[in-house]
Amino acid sequence: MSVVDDEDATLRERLADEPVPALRVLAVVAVLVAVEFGALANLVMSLPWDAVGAALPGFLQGAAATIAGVGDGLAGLPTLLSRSVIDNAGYQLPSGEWVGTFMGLSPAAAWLLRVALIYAYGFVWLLVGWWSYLVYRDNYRHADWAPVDDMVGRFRNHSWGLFGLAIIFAFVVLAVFAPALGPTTVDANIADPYLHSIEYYSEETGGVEEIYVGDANGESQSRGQGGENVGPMQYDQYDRFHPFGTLPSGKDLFTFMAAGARVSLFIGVASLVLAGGAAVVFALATAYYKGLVDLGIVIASDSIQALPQLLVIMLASFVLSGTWLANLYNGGVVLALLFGLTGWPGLWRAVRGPALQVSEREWIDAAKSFGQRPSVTMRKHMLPYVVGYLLIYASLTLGGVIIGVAGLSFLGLGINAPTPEWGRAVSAGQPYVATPSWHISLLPGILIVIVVTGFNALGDGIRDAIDPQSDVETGQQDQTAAAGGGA
Amino acid sequence: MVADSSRSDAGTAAEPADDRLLEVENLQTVFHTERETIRAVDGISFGIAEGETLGLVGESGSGKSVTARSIMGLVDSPGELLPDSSIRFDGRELTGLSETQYESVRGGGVAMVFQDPLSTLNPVYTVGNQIEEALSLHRGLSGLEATEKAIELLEDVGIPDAARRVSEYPHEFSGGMRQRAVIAMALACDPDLLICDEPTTALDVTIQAQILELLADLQEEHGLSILFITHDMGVIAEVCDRVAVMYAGEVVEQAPVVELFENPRHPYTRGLLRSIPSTQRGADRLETIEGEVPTPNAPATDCRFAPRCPEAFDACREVHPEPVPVATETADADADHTAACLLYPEDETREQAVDRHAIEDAPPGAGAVDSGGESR
Amino acid sequence: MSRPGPERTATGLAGLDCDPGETLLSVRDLRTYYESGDLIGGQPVKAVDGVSFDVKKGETLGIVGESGCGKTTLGRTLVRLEAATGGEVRVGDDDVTQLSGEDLQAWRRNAQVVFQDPESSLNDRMTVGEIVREPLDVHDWGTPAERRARVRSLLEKVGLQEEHYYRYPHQFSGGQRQRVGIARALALEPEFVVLDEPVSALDVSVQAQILNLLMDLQEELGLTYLFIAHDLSVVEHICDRVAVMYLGNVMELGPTEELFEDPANPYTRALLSAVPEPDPTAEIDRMTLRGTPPSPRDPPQGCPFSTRCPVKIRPEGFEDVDDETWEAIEVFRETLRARSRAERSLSEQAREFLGFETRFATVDEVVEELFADRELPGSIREPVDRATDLARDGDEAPALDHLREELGSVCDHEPPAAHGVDATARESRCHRHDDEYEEPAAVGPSVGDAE
Amino acid sequence: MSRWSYFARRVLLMIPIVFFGTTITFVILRMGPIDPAAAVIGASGDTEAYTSVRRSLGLDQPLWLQYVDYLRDLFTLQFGYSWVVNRGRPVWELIGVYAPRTIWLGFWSVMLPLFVGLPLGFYAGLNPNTLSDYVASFGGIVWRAMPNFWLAVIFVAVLTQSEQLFGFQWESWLVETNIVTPPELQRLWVPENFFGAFKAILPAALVLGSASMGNEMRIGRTAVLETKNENYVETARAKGVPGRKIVYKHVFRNALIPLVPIITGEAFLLLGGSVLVETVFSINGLGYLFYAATINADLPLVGSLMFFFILLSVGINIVQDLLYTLIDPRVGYGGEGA
Repeated sequence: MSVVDDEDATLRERLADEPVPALRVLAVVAVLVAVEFGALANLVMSLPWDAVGAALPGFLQGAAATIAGVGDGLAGLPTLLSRSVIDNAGYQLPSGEWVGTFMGLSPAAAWLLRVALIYAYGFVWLLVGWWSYLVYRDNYRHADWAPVDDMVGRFRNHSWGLFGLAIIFAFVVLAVFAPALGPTTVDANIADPYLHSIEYYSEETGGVEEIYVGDANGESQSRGQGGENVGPMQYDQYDRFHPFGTLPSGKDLFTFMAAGARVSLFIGVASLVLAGGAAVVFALATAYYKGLVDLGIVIASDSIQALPQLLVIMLASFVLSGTWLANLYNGGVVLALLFGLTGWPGLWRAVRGPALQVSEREWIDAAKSFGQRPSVTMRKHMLPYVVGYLLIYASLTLGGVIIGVAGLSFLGLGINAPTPEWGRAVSAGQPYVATPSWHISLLPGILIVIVVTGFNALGDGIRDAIDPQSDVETGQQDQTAAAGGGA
Repeated sequence: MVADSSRSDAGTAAEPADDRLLEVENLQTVFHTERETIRAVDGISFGIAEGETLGLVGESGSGKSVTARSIMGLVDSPGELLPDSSIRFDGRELTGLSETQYESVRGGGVAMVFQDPLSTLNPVYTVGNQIEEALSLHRGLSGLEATEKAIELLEDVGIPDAARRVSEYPHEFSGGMRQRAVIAMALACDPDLLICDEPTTALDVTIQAQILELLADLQEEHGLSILFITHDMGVIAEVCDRVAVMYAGEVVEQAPVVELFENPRHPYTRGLLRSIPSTQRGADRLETIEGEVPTPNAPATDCRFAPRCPEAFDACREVHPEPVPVATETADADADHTAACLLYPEDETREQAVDRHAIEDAPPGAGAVDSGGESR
Repeated sequence: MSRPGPERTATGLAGLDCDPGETLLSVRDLRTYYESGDLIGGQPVKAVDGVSFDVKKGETLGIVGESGCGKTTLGRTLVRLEAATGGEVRVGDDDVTQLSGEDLQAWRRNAQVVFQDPESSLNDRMTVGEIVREPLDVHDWGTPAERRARVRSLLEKVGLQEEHYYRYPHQFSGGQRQRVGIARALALEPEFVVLDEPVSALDVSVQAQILNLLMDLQEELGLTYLFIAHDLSVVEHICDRVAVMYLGNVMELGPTEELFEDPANPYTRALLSAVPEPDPTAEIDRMTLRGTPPSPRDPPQGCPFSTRCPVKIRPEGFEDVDDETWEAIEVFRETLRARSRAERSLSEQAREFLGFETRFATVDEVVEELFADRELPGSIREPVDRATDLARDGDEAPALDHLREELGSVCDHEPPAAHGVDATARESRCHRHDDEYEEPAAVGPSVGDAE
Repeated sequence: MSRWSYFARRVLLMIPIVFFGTTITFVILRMGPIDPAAAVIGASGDTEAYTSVRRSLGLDQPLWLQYVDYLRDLFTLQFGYSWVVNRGRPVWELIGVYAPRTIWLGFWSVMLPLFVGLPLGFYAGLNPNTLSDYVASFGGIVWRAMPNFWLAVIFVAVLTQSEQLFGFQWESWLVETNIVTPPELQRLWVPENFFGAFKAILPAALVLGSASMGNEMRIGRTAVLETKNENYVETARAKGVPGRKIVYKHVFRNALIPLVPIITGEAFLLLGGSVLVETVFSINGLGYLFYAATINADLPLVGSLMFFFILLSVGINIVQDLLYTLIDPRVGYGGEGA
């Protein structure tokens, strides 16, 4: 009987019983957090807290300020993978020696080293995630086998899906570590170039000079034919390394892209959380209650879908452009809201089918027959099936949102002007596509194609993992999801 | 996977009759999945004479439907027929035929009626259109002539108001009417052999009775041979002349229908018959076969029924039984009754019987009883 | 029983505590209609259309019938998975169809279902333990530890092992899954269990195992079963009494043995004679029914079985018409009925409107075929001609009405009442049980186990 | 429920959709701080002019009354006048001028994918897991992932430089056309005009249809794969129908059914995408007009155009249902066989 009693133990008791594997995981996580703690705090502090603070009632504002102070302090902690540890900014003496860079490496080498380390760090996190799943499965789960094991197994053998995962992983790392990945920073290079200066070795004076970044940018423009061009993997005349070349304004394209990735990812994820949440709640409700509830939501979603999504977002973001809302995260919050509000019908339609299918299963009747509450029935017996499908379409839709946001900023709408956004780079490079400065338009476009393809591949992988039989049924919904409203 | 290729050449088919319309010998159909190879049909042999109805009975997963599809040449990748399989129809070997060559056999020689009449008919064409398609292929009819013939066929299968029905879509038919239409479509091909794959399973009893009656009439009228696949012993008793009982991809017993029901020899057949409630009127508890049907995923080196068999002994787990003739009880003197069980032939001692099965099972050159078994 | 049982709340349903053999459930004129999906008008589907019977404590009542006869809907209505349209289901002084709140929860605890499809009745993202435990959680049964212990004992009781607790349904075969479903239904120690075709998805050999298990459990726990099935041999084996349903009505109801030995209702007789016997030597005098059951949206006005009944009463004055001619009339009516249900496409409606020929204009051919080589007496010829004229214009409904008025009998006009047919409280709904007509058994072929 | 009452029901459902869609537009127009009157009079800031514009726009009325007026005008198809973009011109007239270009563009961006993407998808579905299938599938996915505006930019650049890149000049090839101007749509029945207009729109249509092309290919492929495994296809084989005929008769027609909503859905999606493509190719179509009206705060024009789009969308939906009822005899059939 003792065996049986053991099996009754809760997860906490099981952890207490056999703590070693869990502690090992925890230790590795702690180390990983410690080396990047400053960056983490920085990330937290970079969220639009001011807006939150302003919205707080007076007596809380003091407390908020204190917390903010602590947060800023923590943000200042040194981190392993930061620009200050592995610096790629410096200048070259006529002797060929590099000054100011990490261990005297060339800026390109220093930058590449930092990029490699950051990606390695991200990859370690991925491995830790996988490892903790294995530890849980082998040490703390009662069941020897669970349906999710099969799904994971199928996904692991799905090379197309893994390809998608790899791309998305690269994209997410790019977005999350954007400040550390760029050869320079948004503040210094893009937002306030005249508040920052750099040192360079001047051949004219034969010594090290200082110059405003803004002035230096003016000398490193990429404007096609006329000889002014800083292409990918080139140095400008101030010894600054530009992995993707420069913009027509002379600003660094890679820094621009990395920061833009962050904006895109934020809008994509935030809008999908909103749209996905609404879609799932509505899908469960319509599938469970059917009838009038279903009809009502059909009409609501059809009404929203009767408006061309991109045009509505364009209109609404223009209408709202003067308001406080439009300034949150440089307009990102508004876009996320708009994409969420106009995007839920598409997602809802996609998961409604699976939800209806699950609601026809006899186990739902069984739950009703012994008096299970509707909310619990939906959560326990329907949600697990719907979530998988939601992930598929969320993945496809995310690609669509990225395209949509880029399309809007291509038109000069959406994200407020100096803030980097991929579409703006395409727009800026439009006149130079067929010139030596082709990189300005082409690279962001190719990046979008790769990322969107990655999201599509990931969606395919998830679909085949959760539902190896059906392929078509779900196919119908792809289109609107992935097309970003036609941008 | 090597061991069994020539296994059944020796045994089986107690009566190698050349006059039979269909002769299946050592049919092996396997399906390759990522993990394993399922031997859905594993070396079965049987034949059907002209005008005869052979019943193929077994539980789900026993390989009945795969047998039918193999005969029709409808087994596609990831499934395949292993090289030694042989299907002779009207003296012609079918296994090696190309897809184009098979097209003349299908319909023309052999037609098939499937289990689910709704999904069998293409939903976007009228019933008449689909019958006329068969008519134009096999009888060269077209236009008005074909339509008239289609109406005639629908009337033949007992569909009232056929002139109107011919231009209706399958979804406008009820289940029983649909199955009648499918049968009409099969008849349009003017076949010699009709394969019925659980044609009444999806139907209600009163409709089933109609369809069975119809099939009997048609058989008489057209002189059809029928391969009737079902899991329902009652239906078997009603429509068949001879019965082959399948278990886990193999034919375990084969006999004329009366003989089989009155004198079942294989323990599986006995168990199957006894677990039908209506054979045990008045009994408080039903007899059961414990356990579940296994999935045949490796060549058999034992009796696949042994784990569930109440009469199993040690050798059952080591020797693969081959069909051997068993004594008959009915008056029918030339009733060929075979059973694949180590208990038989009953006129031999148990050791002799086991040895006989072991020898027949062993591939030439390989002496060991369990050859091929250890390799996995 | 020593286990901590759920205390029956004081809130009523006292009727559940009756003694074995007493009436547990009393169903009176129960009706369940489904609204059609059409926004504008449309007939409801009369799935259960006025059904009355009693269920006695400790017995197994079988409900048999073909698909679409309403047997599953009836079971679902009893456990409140469907809302009844009318009638009542009495348990003591309470009407189950009206229960709400705590009383409803009490009923839900005491009335459980075992579903047909073992693939779909278990949530395959939950372990077997969680599945069986869920009803206990919902009704706050005992402590969590007690619940787990109870689940283990239940698994054992239905023939599974304790270690199956942490397995998922995927790891089980159909028969084992059905055992899990039974364990779940029994978790709350219900009084009444609806078994909705519990063995029809299983192979015969496994089916026998489950039937034995169900009978053992009934004996041990004193359960009351409502056993829904289409397989008559299974019903005959397990049930004490049987109700035969057709088109939402109970046609015959009585003790199993008597009903199977000497079926009284023409439908029961047809149904029994249609079952193939697993005995190749059996000589059967089969009654093969014509056509298919009518749509439950639009049931016949009189007896539900009147459209297919082989022993339908003839109206007065037509007793001498020969059988084949009379059969032809019935086929004609059946054809018109089918036509009236068939849908006309837009182009057909246009053709009809413009007076062109459509596939519906072939009614003359039908008449020709049916009646060409027959001498029809004027009393038949006239209504047939009139109906043909009406149908030629596409008005099948008036044509049918006309035929019913002129050539219909009591079977076409009045729903039959329940008649007691033997000493054992057996009831059958058929006009032929009226004294003025011959009994069904006297006019049809002999059917039943008694040979 | 018959097919046609199903169809009628669907049409009936469109009424609340138009109503709510219009309401949403009204809310969006009014939720921000933009004052239509201020935009009309521009920076001059004349109070008197401002008040008179307010009055003539009805802005001095209570909001609910404005809403009622707004609905009444639109539902009676009185679209009013443009106030900023093209001052004083009736919206209907503007639609008359701008719409043909968008329709021409939209028509070809529906047709091109249909005649390129669909056959490719069917081909891939008939030959699954071959090299050509992989190439087609992967190509379709990447082609679909390309943002329209970016693809348009590349097209314009490549075509203007076609002489250097490919050795022939696109603009003078076969017919003289420009790359970034609206197509000439006069007298299309003259073959020369027709071809010129077609060539002028071709790059834009290809770009706008790119996503659809990828989609239709992918979904066409899976639909064929799925249909191939249907029982009725097996039945057709069992009755000896030759392989080629099975494909044409039994696979293609059934595979088309799931594609109907895809194709019509895309037709609607093009409206949104047309803004970007029309901007890049300088095609003064409806999308461009809407964009111009938006950034100039010509809210009356925006409202009317949006209503027009809603009507278009509803119209496309009706066409879709009509196609469905024609192509699939089962539509709306909930009943039982007789």
